[in-house]
Amino acid sequence: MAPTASPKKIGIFFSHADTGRLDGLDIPRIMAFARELPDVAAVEELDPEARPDPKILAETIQRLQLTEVVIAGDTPGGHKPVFTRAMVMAGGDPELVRLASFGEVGAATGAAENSALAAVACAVHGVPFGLAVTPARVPVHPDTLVIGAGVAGIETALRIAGAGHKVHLVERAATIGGHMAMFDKTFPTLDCAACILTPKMVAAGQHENIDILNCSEVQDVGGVAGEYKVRVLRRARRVDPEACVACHACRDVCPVRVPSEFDEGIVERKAIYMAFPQAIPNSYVVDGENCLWVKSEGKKCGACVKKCPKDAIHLDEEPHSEELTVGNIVVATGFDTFDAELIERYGYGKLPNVLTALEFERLTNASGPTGGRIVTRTARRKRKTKQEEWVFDTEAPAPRSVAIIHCVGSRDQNHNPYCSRVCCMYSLKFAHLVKEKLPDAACYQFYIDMRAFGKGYEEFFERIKDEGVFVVRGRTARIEAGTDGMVIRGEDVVHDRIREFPVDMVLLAVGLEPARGAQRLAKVLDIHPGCDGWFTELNYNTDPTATNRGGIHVAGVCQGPKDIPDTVAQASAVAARVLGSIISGSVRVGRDSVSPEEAADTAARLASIKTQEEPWPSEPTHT
Amino acid sequence: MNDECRIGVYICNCGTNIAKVVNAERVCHRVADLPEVACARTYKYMCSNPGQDMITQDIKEHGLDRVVVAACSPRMHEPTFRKALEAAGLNPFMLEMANIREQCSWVHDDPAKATAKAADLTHAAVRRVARHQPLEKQEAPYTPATMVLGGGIAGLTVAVELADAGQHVHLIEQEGRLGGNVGRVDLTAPYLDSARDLLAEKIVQAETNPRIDVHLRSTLTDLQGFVGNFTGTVTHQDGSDTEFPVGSVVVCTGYHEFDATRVERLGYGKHLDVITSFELEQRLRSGRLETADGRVPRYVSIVHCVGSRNVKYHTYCSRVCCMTALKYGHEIKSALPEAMVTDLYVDMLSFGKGGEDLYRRTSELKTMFLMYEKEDYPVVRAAEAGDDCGLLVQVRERLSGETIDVPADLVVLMVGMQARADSDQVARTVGISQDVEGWFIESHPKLAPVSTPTEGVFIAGCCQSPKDIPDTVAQARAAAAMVLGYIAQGKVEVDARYAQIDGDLCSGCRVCNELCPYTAIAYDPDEGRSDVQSALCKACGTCVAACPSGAIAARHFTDEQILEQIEGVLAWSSSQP
Amino acid sequence: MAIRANPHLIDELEKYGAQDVVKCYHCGNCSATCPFSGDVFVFPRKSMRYLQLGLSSRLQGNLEPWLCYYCGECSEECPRGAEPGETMMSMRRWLTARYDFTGISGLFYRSAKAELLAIVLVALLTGLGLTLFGMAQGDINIYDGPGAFLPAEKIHVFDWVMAGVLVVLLGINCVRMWWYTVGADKEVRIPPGEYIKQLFLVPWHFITQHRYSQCDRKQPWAVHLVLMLSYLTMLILIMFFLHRVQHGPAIDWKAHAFGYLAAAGLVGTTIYALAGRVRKTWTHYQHSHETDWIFLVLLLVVSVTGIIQHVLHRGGWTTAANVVYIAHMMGVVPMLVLEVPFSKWSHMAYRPLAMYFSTMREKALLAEEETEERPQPAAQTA
Amino acid sequence: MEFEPTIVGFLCNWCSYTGADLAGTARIKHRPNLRVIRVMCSGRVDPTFVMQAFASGADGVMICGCHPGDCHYLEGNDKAYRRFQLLKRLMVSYGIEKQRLRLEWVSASEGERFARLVDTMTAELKELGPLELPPDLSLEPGTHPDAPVVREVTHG
Repeated sequence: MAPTASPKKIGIFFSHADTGRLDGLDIPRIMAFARELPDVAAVEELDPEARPDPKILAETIQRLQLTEVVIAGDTPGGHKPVFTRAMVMAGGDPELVRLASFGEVGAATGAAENSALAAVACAVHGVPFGLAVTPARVPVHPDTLVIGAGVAGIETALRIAGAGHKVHLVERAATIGGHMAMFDKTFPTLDCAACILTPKMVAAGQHENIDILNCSEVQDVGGVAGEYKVRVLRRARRVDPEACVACHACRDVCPVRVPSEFDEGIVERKAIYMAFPQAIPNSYVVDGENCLWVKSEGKKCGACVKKCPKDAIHLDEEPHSEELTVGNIVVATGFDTFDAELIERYGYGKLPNVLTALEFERLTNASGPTGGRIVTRTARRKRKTKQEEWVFDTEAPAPRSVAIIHCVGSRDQNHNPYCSRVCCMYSLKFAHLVKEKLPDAACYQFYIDMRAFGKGYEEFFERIKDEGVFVVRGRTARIEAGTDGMVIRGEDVVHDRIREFPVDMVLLAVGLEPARGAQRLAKVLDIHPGCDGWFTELNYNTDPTATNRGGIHVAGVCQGPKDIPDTVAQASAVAARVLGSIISGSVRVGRDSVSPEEAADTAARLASIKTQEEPWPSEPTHT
Repeated sequence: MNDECRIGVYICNCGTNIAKVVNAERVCHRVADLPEVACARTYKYMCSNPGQDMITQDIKEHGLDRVVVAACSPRMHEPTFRKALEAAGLNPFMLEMANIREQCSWVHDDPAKATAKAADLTHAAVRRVARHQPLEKQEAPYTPATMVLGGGIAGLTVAVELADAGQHVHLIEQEGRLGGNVGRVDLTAPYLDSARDLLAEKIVQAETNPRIDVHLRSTLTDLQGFVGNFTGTVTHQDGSDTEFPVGSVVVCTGYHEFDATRVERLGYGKHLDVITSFELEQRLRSGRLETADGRVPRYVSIVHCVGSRNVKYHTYCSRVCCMTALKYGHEIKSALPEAMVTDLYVDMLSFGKGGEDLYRRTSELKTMFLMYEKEDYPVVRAAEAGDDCGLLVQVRERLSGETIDVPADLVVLMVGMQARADSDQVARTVGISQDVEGWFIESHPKLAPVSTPTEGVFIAGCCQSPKDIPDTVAQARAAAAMVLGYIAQGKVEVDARYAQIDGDLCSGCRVCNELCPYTAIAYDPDEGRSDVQSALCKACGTCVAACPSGAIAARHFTDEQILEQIEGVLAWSSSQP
Repeated sequence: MAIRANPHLIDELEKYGAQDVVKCYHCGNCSATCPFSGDVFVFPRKSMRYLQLGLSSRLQGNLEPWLCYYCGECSEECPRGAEPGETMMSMRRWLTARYDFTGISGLFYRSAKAELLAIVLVALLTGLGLTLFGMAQGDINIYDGPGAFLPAEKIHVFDWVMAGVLVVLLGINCVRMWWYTVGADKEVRIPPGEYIKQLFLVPWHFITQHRYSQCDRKQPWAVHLVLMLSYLTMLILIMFFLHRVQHGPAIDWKAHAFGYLAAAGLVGTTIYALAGRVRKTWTHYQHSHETDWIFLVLLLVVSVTGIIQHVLHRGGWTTAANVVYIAHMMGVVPMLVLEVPFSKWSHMAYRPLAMYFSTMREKALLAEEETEERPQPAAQTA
Repeated sequence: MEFEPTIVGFLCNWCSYTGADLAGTARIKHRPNLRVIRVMCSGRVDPTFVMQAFASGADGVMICGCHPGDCHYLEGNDKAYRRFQLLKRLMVSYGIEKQRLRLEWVSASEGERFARLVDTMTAELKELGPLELPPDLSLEPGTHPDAPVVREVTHG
């Protein structure tokens, strides 16, 4: 240690945050470790119940003659202001109050306890964690695996492939594109999603460095950082994408009709189908669950095989798994939407004209079932079974009034406590589309807080209001079937009124949830899913795309809800990390491998060579 | 008409997709008679391997020098057939496709008419391909060094990211220190991590990394050249200039905070105890959270959207203020357990990860939230004698419909972000554009959020629009990714399809200079004519169409080629088959 | 004129049981969920707002808490767990304290100790008083008739005196309630005629608790109705038919049938409520304020001692009957003297009055709005 | 036999040509009278192309580009629009009905719209009948010696 004028006396205070995320940590062990560190004069625990009182703390600091204070805990920052004040009251230097934030260094679980120890050591020496804790670099395999081929996955893949490196793009579905392919327009510029995405999809499909593994899922991951061995399950497509020329002969003869996932079930598809005309690979695929031939093990049907002019259909194709070796893995599994049926009072599933956001995206899409006409669902008798079904008929009457309800399943402790970040804006987009296509229709927005935060978003909100959309600040309570259409009841908070009026169509701005299987994937990859199921980034601020494992990155919504621009930015950000590692030929191993002792030594060394002026900038004189 | 050329025409049946409606044989016969056509064939699936082999074979055997494929949309299989040509040692640009599936057989019922149309399209393709020239993909070297403007969190991230990948970076900072606005913040929302530590980490990394040259008190005064081959002139404090050859420039010039004095009602500058968020940060950090006369405040009032979401000042939302305000709620309660915190907001934009949770926890600390109408700012006035507070904030509270006096000893104004005063200067220097609010405009918000119309110039962080630290870092990394993309290739590929100016024909009228959205055309006053910087050209052809003297040619979309095509589609249309 | 926000009101209401009101972010879900909030009275959100901002003056004039019967749906659907139902409950407690001119009510609600102490005190006094009085009167072994230890006729005089005192106390509080909620309000003028026309509402709602029956859930209303009617029956029997229920040993079925039914009703409902609060069966049983427990326990004690005393009396164990009677009265007197004017029971007056006032208020407001017709949502929100 | 007009269509590569392809993949039937010529951007369409098309026998010309604001090249479609206005006046001066030239915005997802446009224009031209060329334009193919010079209105 560099000799200092007055003897250093450091006090360490452990705070139990209300989050309860520290349960996994062995606090006594950490405290014991802290006592052994140089210049540590006192190690105390703060009362989790009471809010610390500055006067008492000041007395403590004086009693123990502390010159420096370290607050350790899950989110110790919550106590920094009071300690800083106490320090001043005790005549100390406020700059010498430091944090050892376990949450920040991902030490929420027992597995990462070493990070917690290291964090304490770094704080004691006054050296930022990131400087002292630098996991070793290991050689990296130049290939990359991208899991999930939505806009995030495609963007990352294109960036890396564009730089001349191999990318395996694994997608669960039969086509790449993800949710964005389903959208009609994108906010706030209102340019069509297809125009933006399809070129990217085609580029990805034709890129010699991108190997698309559709109908595939990552089964398990072995190996070590820098060289992961990934086993990918390739489910049977039953149609050879190379041979298929996307003529629809097979589709026409297929007798099975099932709701189309791509169209959110508002139209039907066959058991042999192509999700949408621009699907990549541009080839048909057989849905094994519903194909008669597959279900009857070859006893029934098989009409498509006979019809196919290119003999591209092999109904007997078996799934197989493939072994890949990659240096970096990018997780871009995106999201699924909240199941609106969980909120009974909105009547989704019972009232035919209560639609979810994605259903409306399909309905209003120029390539959707009604060619983009916004119509109400009408009843129709099924030809065969004679039973009634509700369908979107191009000739059906357009809704005279549309209500859009925000925060469905979001910001609600009974469902998802978090904000889904995109709903406000896409709701405004919907309002615009309604007004554009049905100028006479009344359109209502029921919102809690209008979160128009991005570039041009607030302006878009103003524009929507100018277009004559009624924005009601208040959450709708219930939707019930009325004499003609439905009756919606909600409070108009700012006008202190209950609004109860008939509407023809209700759009539920359903929130986002981690994609199905994200938890499983987290286990397979051994990365942390956060409390809400979104993958935990290595550092909220400085490392929003890395994870606790070296060479494994997260991109896009699977890390937390975000809109397309932010997703694309993050996706490219990941590419930077991957390319960086490939170019430099090495990748850092995960932070779970931190050795606290090592970290302590490094911190001590850095502290001693640290220049006299404080490492962080002081308050600027300008502005 | 070029009679020397030997063209092979291949008409695809695409199973029955084309043949069902279009009589491929007939089309084949008609084009076969054309003088420049050496051979014409039909096949079930041209795209299939046998189909492609057929082409390569013919090229070798019949010595074809040009190929027409009448099949599906070029958007689908042009790359496929270009490969086939290359395989046979032909320049890939000697191919032309006629789209007789998507735009013919699939959309028409009448076989006769469809066949006629298919023939026209194929004929046009033949006429066009006859005028094709072999084109070579152009390449320019890429200088691996990168220039980063601005030493804030965005700039630091870009620099460290690139340096970690082993690349050289020139980090240009106007001020005498690195860190930018984050350096004025103590804790970050929502987890109250130490902003000082995260910044210290980056700064030390930047200062100690030999690959990063930090130039403090310096500004970029001139930028010449094009992607991969820029020369940036940096002027230092002492007036001296240095020139740096760089491949790319990343602009991370950040923001200024809104000047709160502009909103009179809030009394900033009038009442000493009305302070800005940055001033509060300073007081929190120095452990002296006191009023001007050194009292411990009992009531602290936070006002959101100061200068934001307001037509008079800035229409946009500054994106970070709400979260920061909630963070202050916590910090103030921590420093002053006795104090009552009131929070005057318009909409609570706690949207990020952990945001809603922070909002909930702040409410549970008994922060009093009052909602005011957008643009209807509260009025701050001195309290009457005998009041237990120094100031009163009068607000028309929307959730109760009442006009409320909020007691306050300290009023904190959440000042929004605005474009830096000198941003237009930066924009001019590096050749990028700004929106009405002065933020730099990205090429495309979704396709290319960090690129600009000037290739090789990227923007990241708050200079593009307000954003919080994670989003800034993500964008900075995205910019780094773009740069690394170039570096990985070591060269910039210039699309073979670009505009060329015939110096002899150019009258120097400079119409094209103004038109080019990529400023790829420069006027050379000495020569008295304009010239296209091929590396910058995106081959839209707007200039070509505009050139009054027809001096500009769009390679692979030349006037001749298109005129031939026009001739071609019309030649037979008068005579119905 | 601006009203001064008072950040401390929340702390005060916490003592009355409002724990989670700070969590509310005013999505308006509760108000829209409540079948009772309509054109004029929109609640509970608005009341919660007054509380959050500490607008005591507004809250004091607020009739809404009395219009809520705590079916609990709002609390169940609240996205923030702000417990609107419980908050309304606490506001009723707070209002009760506000209406009470003596300030005793507030004291009781804020500290259970104080209330318990008072109860014990009054109980002891009653016990002592009755014993001494009995001693002076006659023989502890004689229940009634000549030389009875506590002759019914004489006790009955006490009953009437006590009743009178209670009516006066409660009456004054009711007037205060009127003043806060209707009288002081200059904006809404209620024509005097209305007071007569709507007066019937008070007994009507008192007897039927009609509004309570309008809740989506009927059971809580049923339970409450039984409890109330049983209690009322007892009151009437004792006040007006004492001679028929007192004299024995023969059982006068015409009177006693009512008595037994009422007794059963009281014990049944009280136990149901207690069990419910222990097991937190209903949303409105989730949170229990001290006063809720005291009230129920007291009621149970009174009912049970009453029954025992009756059995002993009819069984001819006169001495025991007299002793238990004193015990019984030690429960009855504090219950009536303390609970009726100052605590939970006062709502038997406030609720029907609230119905009465609110109906008149609503009519008046709507009448006003007829004149300056109400703006449409479009006009307001666009 | 009935007159079948021939229309030359200049479609921008990024939106309109893709939209036309979508019409195909979605099998949206329309009139076979359009002959499509692919250009990188509607801004590329040189007035001489249009005049040439008329000169060599087209009865109509349709230029399709990205919707305003969507242009792949930022503002090419704006340029096209301004030229289109000039062209119209020019055509009229040559005695060509202005209905014979159309500028339409077709996005990559508007296959349906594209098909309907072709139908409507075909129908209109049938009404109008074959194009009677003014003598001074009916020269042999190739650019006209005194072909009109259309001055570009520079941006801003």
